[in-house]
Amino acid sequence: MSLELRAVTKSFGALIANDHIDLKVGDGEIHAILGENGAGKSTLMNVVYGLLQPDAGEILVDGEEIKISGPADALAAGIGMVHQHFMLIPVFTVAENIVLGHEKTNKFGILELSKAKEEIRRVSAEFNFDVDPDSLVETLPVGIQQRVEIIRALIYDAKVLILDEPTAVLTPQETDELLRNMKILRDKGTSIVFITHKLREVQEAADKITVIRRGKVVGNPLVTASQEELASLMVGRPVALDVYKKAITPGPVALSVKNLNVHDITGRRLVKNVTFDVHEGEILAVAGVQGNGQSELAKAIVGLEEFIDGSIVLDGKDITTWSVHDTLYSGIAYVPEDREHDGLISSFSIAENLILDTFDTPPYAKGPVMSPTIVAREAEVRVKEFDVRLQSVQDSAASLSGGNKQKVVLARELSRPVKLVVASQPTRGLDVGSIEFVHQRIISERDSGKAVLIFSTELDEVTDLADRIAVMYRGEIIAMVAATTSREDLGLLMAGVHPEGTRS
Amino acid sequence: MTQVEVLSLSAPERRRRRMVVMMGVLGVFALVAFFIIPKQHDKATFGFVMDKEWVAVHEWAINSRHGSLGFAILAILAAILAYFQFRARKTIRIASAIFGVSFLMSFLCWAASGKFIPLTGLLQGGLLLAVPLIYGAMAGVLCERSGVINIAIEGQLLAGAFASGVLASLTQKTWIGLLIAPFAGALIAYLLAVFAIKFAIDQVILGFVLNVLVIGLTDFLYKRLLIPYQTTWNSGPILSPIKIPVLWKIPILGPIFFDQTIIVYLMYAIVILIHVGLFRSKWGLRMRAAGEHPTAAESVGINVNRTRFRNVILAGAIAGLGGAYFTIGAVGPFGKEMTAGKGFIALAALIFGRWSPLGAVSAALIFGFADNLQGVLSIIGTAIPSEFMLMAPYVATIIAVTGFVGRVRAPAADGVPYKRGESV
Amino acid sequence: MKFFRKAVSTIALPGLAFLSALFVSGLLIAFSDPKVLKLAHSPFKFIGGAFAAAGKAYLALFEGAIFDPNLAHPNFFDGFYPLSETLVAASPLILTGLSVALAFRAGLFNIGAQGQFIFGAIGASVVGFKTTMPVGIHVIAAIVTAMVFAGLWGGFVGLLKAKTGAHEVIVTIMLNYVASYFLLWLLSTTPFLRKGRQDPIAPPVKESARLPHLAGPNLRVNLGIIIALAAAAGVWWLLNRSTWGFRFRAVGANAAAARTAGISVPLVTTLVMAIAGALAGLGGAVQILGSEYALTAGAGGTFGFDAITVALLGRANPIGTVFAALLFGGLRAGGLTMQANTDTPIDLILVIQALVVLFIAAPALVKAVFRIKQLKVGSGVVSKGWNG
Amino acid sequence: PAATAVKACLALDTGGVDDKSFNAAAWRGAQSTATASVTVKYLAAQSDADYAPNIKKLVDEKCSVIIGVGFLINSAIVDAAKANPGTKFAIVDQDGFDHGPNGDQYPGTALTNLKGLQFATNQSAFQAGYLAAGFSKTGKVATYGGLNIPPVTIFMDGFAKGVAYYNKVKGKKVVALGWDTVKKDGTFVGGFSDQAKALQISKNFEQQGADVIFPVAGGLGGATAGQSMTGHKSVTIWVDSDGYVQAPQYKSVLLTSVVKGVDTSVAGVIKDVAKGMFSSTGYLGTLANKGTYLASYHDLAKKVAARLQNEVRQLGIDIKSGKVKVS
Ligand SMILES: Nc1ncnc2c1ncn2[C@@H]1O[C@H](COP(=O)(O)OP(=O)(O)OP(=O)(O)O)[C@@H](O)[C@H]1O
Ligand SMILES: Nc1ncnc2c1ncn2[C@@H]1O[C@H](COP(=O)(O)OP(=O)(O)OP(=O)(O)O)[C@@H](O)[C@H]1O
Ligand SMILES: [Mg+2]
Ligand SMILES: [Mg+2]
Repeated sequence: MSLELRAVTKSFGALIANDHIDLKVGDGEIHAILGENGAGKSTLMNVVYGLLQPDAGEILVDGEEIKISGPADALAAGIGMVHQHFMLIPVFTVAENIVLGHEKTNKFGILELSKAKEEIRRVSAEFNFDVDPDSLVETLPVGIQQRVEIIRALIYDAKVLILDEPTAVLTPQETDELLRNMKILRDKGTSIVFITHKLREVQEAADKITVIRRGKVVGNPLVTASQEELASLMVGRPVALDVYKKAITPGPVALSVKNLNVHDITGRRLVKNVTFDVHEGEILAVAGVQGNGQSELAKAIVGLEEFIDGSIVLDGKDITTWSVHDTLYSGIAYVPEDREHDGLISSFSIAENLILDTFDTPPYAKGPVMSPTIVAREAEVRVKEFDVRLQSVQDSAASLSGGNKQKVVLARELSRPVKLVVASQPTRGLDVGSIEFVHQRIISERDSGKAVLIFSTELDEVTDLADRIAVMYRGEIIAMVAATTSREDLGLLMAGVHPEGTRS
Repeated sequence: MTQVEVLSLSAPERRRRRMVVMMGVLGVFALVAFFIIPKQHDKATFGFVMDKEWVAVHEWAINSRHGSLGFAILAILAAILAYFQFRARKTIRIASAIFGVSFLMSFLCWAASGKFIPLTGLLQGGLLLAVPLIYGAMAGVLCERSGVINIAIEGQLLAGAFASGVLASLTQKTWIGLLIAPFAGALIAYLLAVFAIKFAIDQVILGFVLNVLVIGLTDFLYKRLLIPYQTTWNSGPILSPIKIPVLWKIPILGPIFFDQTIIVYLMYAIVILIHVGLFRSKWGLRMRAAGEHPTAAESVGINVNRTRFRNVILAGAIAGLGGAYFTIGAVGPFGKEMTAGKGFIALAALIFGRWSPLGAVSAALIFGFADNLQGVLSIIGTAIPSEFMLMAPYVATIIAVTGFVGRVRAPAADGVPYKRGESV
Repeated sequence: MKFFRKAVSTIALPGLAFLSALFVSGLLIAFSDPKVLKLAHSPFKFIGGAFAAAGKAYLALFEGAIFDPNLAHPNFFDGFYPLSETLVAASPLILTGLSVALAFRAGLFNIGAQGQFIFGAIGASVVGFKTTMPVGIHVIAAIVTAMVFAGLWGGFVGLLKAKTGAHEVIVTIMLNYVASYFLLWLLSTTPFLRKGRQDPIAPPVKESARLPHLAGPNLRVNLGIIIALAAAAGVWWLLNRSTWGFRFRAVGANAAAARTAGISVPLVTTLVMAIAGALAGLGGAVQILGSEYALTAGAGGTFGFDAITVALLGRANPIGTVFAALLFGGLRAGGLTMQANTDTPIDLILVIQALVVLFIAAPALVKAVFRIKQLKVGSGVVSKGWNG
Repeated sequence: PAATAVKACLALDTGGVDDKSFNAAAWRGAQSTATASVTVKYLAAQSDADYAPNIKKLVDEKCSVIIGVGFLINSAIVDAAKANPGTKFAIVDQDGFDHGPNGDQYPGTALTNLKGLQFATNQSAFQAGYLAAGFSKTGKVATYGGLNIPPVTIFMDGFAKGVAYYNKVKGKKVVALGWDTVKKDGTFVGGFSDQAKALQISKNFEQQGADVIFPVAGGLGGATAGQSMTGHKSVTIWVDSDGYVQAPQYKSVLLTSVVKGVDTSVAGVIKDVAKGMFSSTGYLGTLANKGTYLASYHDLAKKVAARLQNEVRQLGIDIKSGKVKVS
């Protein structure tokens, strides 16, 4: 089935998110859409899926114009979508989520889930997904949640499948798996719209490419185009994709973690006996598949985990039992993994978000009295420095696109005088231009003698940034390896397998 | 226990541990307060028979000290049993049930020293006082599970009470009152739905305003119509209790549950239907989806606002039916503001019960029982001032919420209007 | 042009809302008036009668809330007696409204202003009639006691929530009942009984503890309104210009992010409820020391419940709350005159109040009724549901 | 000579004109005086804060006499009476004395334009208690109130003491449930609107074996009478007014009523004003002046033994003469 958009336009107030966009997705092709953060990709797809109503333009399926006034129409037309922000109900089981909207019931109106569960198991097996239809969605790692979304689209026989940044939360293995599955689907005749910021994936899977910049289509490069070409087309300027890192000698130990255990409220031990040091002027990257205890380890260091034992020493001070406030003030910058939920207050202004953990210190406050003028003035400086794209620092953080939100968090955390930077998934969901910027910032922190602890599921990021790499698997650090370790070996370690010569 | 062991308790296990500790403390308290300290003792008499049940154990008399001691020991044993079950990582339901009954009996033996307590009647009364709360809470479940906050339960109950009282009076037929009550509740709910869903007014303001509106209108009509023309407009009949064959003869349980009016039987049905429907039916799945994550629901083709609209109206109908309890189900004529804040207690029961039907029912029953118990105790006489006795059900609710329930989570999108095409 | 638009949406919408409410209420008034209904046989007379009845009622509303020409001679100034009454009715409402609004901004739903108000009234009354102090100090002591009593009562709710997670809505609903029964009991104890009497009315507070009148002995308007306005300014400053307000708002807007940024959510919860309690208690003090003087079982009135509507109508912001409370105060004061001067029953006044609130709270409704397309309306939603 | 127009105005308390208790009775009394030259009106209050403004409105309207209904209105009435010596005032359920600015001067000073209307309802309630004790087959009778406040508990206290007096005279052990004369506390609904609760309290009394119930809770009495009608286990004694007239739907179960003559006394004040005979001397309604009395047994008369009827009548005479002390 083919999908065609003609002059689709959508604006939010003064902002034109989609400006006369034309797009043609042929039968059985994987069509990649590239663009900076905030370029309007998700908006466009939400219009196609009926979640947003376009201001103007036409949508054609198999050459015929159709009216999509809601997702129901899109589904009926054979359009399925896996959203950037998952459309799953956390308190439902996988099966309940999948049958929702297409429920089968017995004659008493009671749900019949057995058929659906069977289907889920079948599709899950076919694509090697390992999804249990009875598990509660909120307990699943994001990677699995994503598979649930894909299963849903497949079960309902989408002829056009829209995938909005599906790989942002996947591990390398999972990503490879997904790309392989996409090709299988394409070969069966499904058309796929594929949005991603990872150029490698585009080159590997896409048949056609459309690049969007500031709401307009700026080109349809060939899939043979180099990553540099694609990147500069997206951003509108040349981008350096390789990270330049000068060698420096690490200083004394800044952070020392010993025998750290973290439990969750249900008593499960998520971090097991973890011991490691981070030196000044060193980047330690913790690699691992999502859900192996990295998030909890990061939170434990900052003081956000309630049930911990072991010891965490920063600069000679035992901060194990300190409150979050005290650890942050003792010199830790913390970039949380979930910026929407933990990193920002979306109804607060951008300026206020930039002082979320420094609001009660000079120059923002004298005693209990805050100074809005100074807050705004400093905000202007920060957003310039970190190249945050916005209309006004007094706008709410909710108005920012994903990439710019992350820049706000980084701008806040990296402009404090600290000894240690703890960053979880610092570039998740960012476009190439922003990644370049963030990586440079992190390296300059290290160069200025700070200790940096990065948690990332992104192998490229890990190898690009790290001076040393720790690999976490099921709550334990199973290996501490050199930065030169190969992608393949890291991949194996992350799966819990020790390749030759990596045992530490 | 070492620290690590403590840490590895799951949330339900933590709650269980808290309950075991509470049981132990309360068991010892019972022993001290009801046996050791009191010096006087007399015969405590308990009555069981309400009607012609099968086994006619009419009365049971026991020396109050013996009774308090015996039941306190039983309570402590139950606490010990609970501890071992907790250690063995089993549920402690049975032990806590035994504990609850024993503690209560230990208390009652002390309180009824030289007095008579009709035990069956005490429980039956507790159930009856809970009836409007349960209806109100069920209305809350439907409304809030679908995403609309229902502060207007009070108004819906009152509207139901008014309509059923007046119509039953005009026609002198209870069934007409019963029939009309849901419509009155639904009418208020319709206003709630139109303003909350279509015009996206703040649902909390709306709820309060609707309550004031219903109170104002019914007060006005009461004064202008029901008082002057009392014999035609406000002399409604009362539903007679229906004995369910066989079941009503079961000792104790029979009179409590199966010798009731149709309103109570409908309540059983509604609770069961909502409980099953909410978690196991298409209707419930869609309702919960609309209340948890409307965009996700919309993204699979569900019309969120229509789903909400229908469930809000249905909720109002249920509350309206519950309102009929006040008039045709209890006293007949309508009385000014006769719901007396029950809608707000129902709201609290809803939250207390974590927005689940059975949870809300338990909360309402606890409240109803505590309320009736204080009433009975004030009749047989206590040393506590009546004002403090009247506080008892409210205080009991606070203790239960803080001691046994803890943090609750509302449906994620409860109270958030949904406008399609505006948010993703 | 932009200015014009803004002016239209800030003035026109509430204005139209008010007119709509008056129209609907006018129908009610007309149809509830037996004299008008008697005219039903002749449509013209009927419509005329309806207009006359509604007009008379609204004139009374105005005369009861703002200015009454009948009272204006010999002394013109006395014509403002109704305005003074409006301010007297509004003062405690401003304070309880601020209590609810502040809690709202911190993500807490304070249904307990009623109970907190009662404890404030108790505190003010006890100090007011039991103790003897110099003028000035006595008032301050009574007010401080009221705020401490009510602050503890409110803070207790916050503490319970912080420590056990008990939902503040349940706890405050229950505590309201507890507070009113406690008050009833207190009023039956010897220290609270007037000499020789058994009625549940405490002795009146001494002259030295009363809030001074602002406009002579004939008008009841007193320092309470100044205290209320100062409190509104204080809450505005606290929320918008202080570090504590930043913490409160952060927790209210996104508790997870606030926690991640090192803000102690339990501390904020407890503190906010304590401050909210103190504000409502201040309302109780103003009521007792400013206009009622003696504590009765019904001293709480419905100030705590109206406060919720007032706060939300004021969009949970201190300035809006002041205006909403003034509106309510005007409706209350005017409502009494409406009852006195026309045959409008007092219950209908409740209905009219509800309608006014409904229309004002629903910009979208007014837009739909008047088919105004181009006006941009804000969302009608202030509260954030049970999860804060 | 043409009578000068009299405007009689009532300031009601928050119970409102439809409280089926003293507010309703006062308004009934006032309406009964309405003639061509006497107009009557009332203002109801939504909260305690409304009393003073309402009374000021009545003063501004130049009412000839303003009657405050309910003890809560006392201080507002006293203040108004002091400020408006030209207007006549009366207050129900209070002495109407000026107790000084701090309210602690006892006895207070009488005001020449303010009349207190009080009722020794314990006298008739005492008779009712005696009657109930004599009428009871089970040896248990009961009373309950809306709130623990004097205008309510004075009935309950008189009732319980009447039962005790019966026991003393007859050497019986009839139990009066719901009021403890020593602790001065008992069973209360907690307000005047919760019908379901009142019903449940009545059922609880019946389960304790009470067969005569005396509710002192305004309109809530209907709940008890309704239970008497459906349960056939008890009879009800009505309060405030003659229930046989005011709540005829329950007449088959009303043993009698303990009448508080708010209506007649209010009517009396208005008529005095109309005749120019207003006096500020306080009024105390007693059995002697029919300001309170036990109503007729009406339909249940044949169920009350003639001897008991005679004893109750004699008891009334003895109370009037002071031979029997009721408190
Ligand atoms: N509901 C909305 N209201 C207002 N502005 C919006 C809304 N949704 C998106 N925008 C704005 O529209 C622009 C396009 O956003 P969109 O989410 O489509 O970007 P994107 O290309 O998907 O970016 P990313 O790669 O970060 O996901 C952004 O500037 C964003 O801030
Ligand atoms: N005044 C009303 N009376 C009855 N039902 C109403 C009313 N207004 C809205 N509804 C119900 O609420 C639902 C949502 O209304 P609305 O018109 O805002 O949604 P919509 O997106 O246009 O829905 P639809 O898909 O039906 O066109 C409607 O489908 C209808 O069932
Ligand atoms: Mg996007
Ligand atoms: Mg439509």
